[in-house]
Amino acid sequence: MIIRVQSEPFDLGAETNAFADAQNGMGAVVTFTGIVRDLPGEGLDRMEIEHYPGMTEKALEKIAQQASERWDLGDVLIIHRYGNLKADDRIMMVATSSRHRVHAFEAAEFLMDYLKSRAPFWKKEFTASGAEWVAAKDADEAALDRW
Amino acid sequence: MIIRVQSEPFDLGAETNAFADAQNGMGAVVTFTGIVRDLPGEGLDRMEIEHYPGMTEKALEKIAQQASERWDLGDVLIIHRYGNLKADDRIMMVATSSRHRVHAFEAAEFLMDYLKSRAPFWKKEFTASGAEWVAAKDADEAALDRW
Amino acid sequence: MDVLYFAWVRERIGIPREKVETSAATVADLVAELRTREERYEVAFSDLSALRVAVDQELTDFDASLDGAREVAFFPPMTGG
Amino acid sequence: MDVLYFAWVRERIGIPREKVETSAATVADLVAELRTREERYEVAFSDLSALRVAVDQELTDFDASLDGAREVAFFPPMTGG
Repeated sequence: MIIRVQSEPFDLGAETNAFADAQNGMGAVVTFTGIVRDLPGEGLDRMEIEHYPGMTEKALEKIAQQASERWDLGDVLIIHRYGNLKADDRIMMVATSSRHRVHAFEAAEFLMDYLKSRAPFWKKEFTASGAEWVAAKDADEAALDRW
Repeated sequence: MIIRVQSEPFDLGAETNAFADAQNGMGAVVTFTGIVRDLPGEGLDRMEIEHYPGMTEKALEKIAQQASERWDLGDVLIIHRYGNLKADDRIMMVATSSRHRVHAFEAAEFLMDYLKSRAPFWKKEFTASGAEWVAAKDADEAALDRW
Repeated sequence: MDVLYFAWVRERIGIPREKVETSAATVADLVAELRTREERYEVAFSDLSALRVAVDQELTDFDASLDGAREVAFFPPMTGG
Repeated sequence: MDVLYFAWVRERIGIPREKVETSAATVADLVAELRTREERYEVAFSDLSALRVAVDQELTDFDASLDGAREVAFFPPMTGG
């Protein structure tokens, strides 16, 4: 179980290769990557991600632990950035490995659903005309009902 | 839509980075990677993957096309190897990008489910005591009912 | 007790954290105390349905006990991922 | 018409492909013709539920028409991914 909360960029390809190399006979690896989207119109100057140091790591560990108990997983990786990001920057990734593709997929979706609504990160978008906190989506909260 | 059927190894990390770099504002990228599993006991000497040149490419394009019609996708990538592989070699990968994480996940699962049972690949496992064709799993056929 | 604020809660209150002397039994009691302090607290806590709370870095509810709590944090719904 | 065999069907019949002169109307008719040829065909086609068929590189059923078909392929259920 690898959890990293960092301001530095991460190399998606290198992380994916390293995770797959270490999967140790699991057969199936799923990754999800979240990328900063530009804004229509005037465009995004930057995105700032605030987090709650200490709680963030605990929340992510708890989510990863729950996934590991619920599915037959080889390993779980979560990397999430905070601080300043630009459009097209990679915000975060999760990776799961399993003997069964369905487990790897479901666990990755579970991690994402919980991470969206239960890990203490907040996004703020800066444009030429000001800054705005990204609002949580009802759909993200509703997604938790699936599990 | 990128479909590659090849005997050469592919670099999962480089492919994942290139796909994510080209995702063009989609926000969500999902990958699945299939890896050769070793066999318990005497171990796997090698796996040989046979395919049906011509039909394979058509079948994969059709599957990718169906996914693109069904979900709101930025792009789809499928790479599948044939020929000789060893334990821990990467057999294949799919990648999807979308504005919505649920679309990226579902499309990747759909691609995998169809690819498992509808793309003309056959695996043969070689061990010290002989060779055996891998049997199709009822569960893989049943997985198609979901879509 | 350390009280922490994040995102727009932090911006409205104007500070990221402070020490608060309180005998509040629950989170809701603490909120009631803070609201009486100054306009900026009243504004930040005006709609509790728009807020989330963590006690000692665990998400919880506004009726949670503060017995033994060392750290309480208020923030809007999270938007990670 | 080109007839192709893959995986253990190829191994049982002993060749990967052959030209077949036939006036079979359907895949099932073609299979019936092939089965009468030699023991190895009889063995390969003994359990059709274990086989899949493609006509001109499209998966289809054993009752599919061969009208205009140029290529028919027989193989076991696929195991890609």
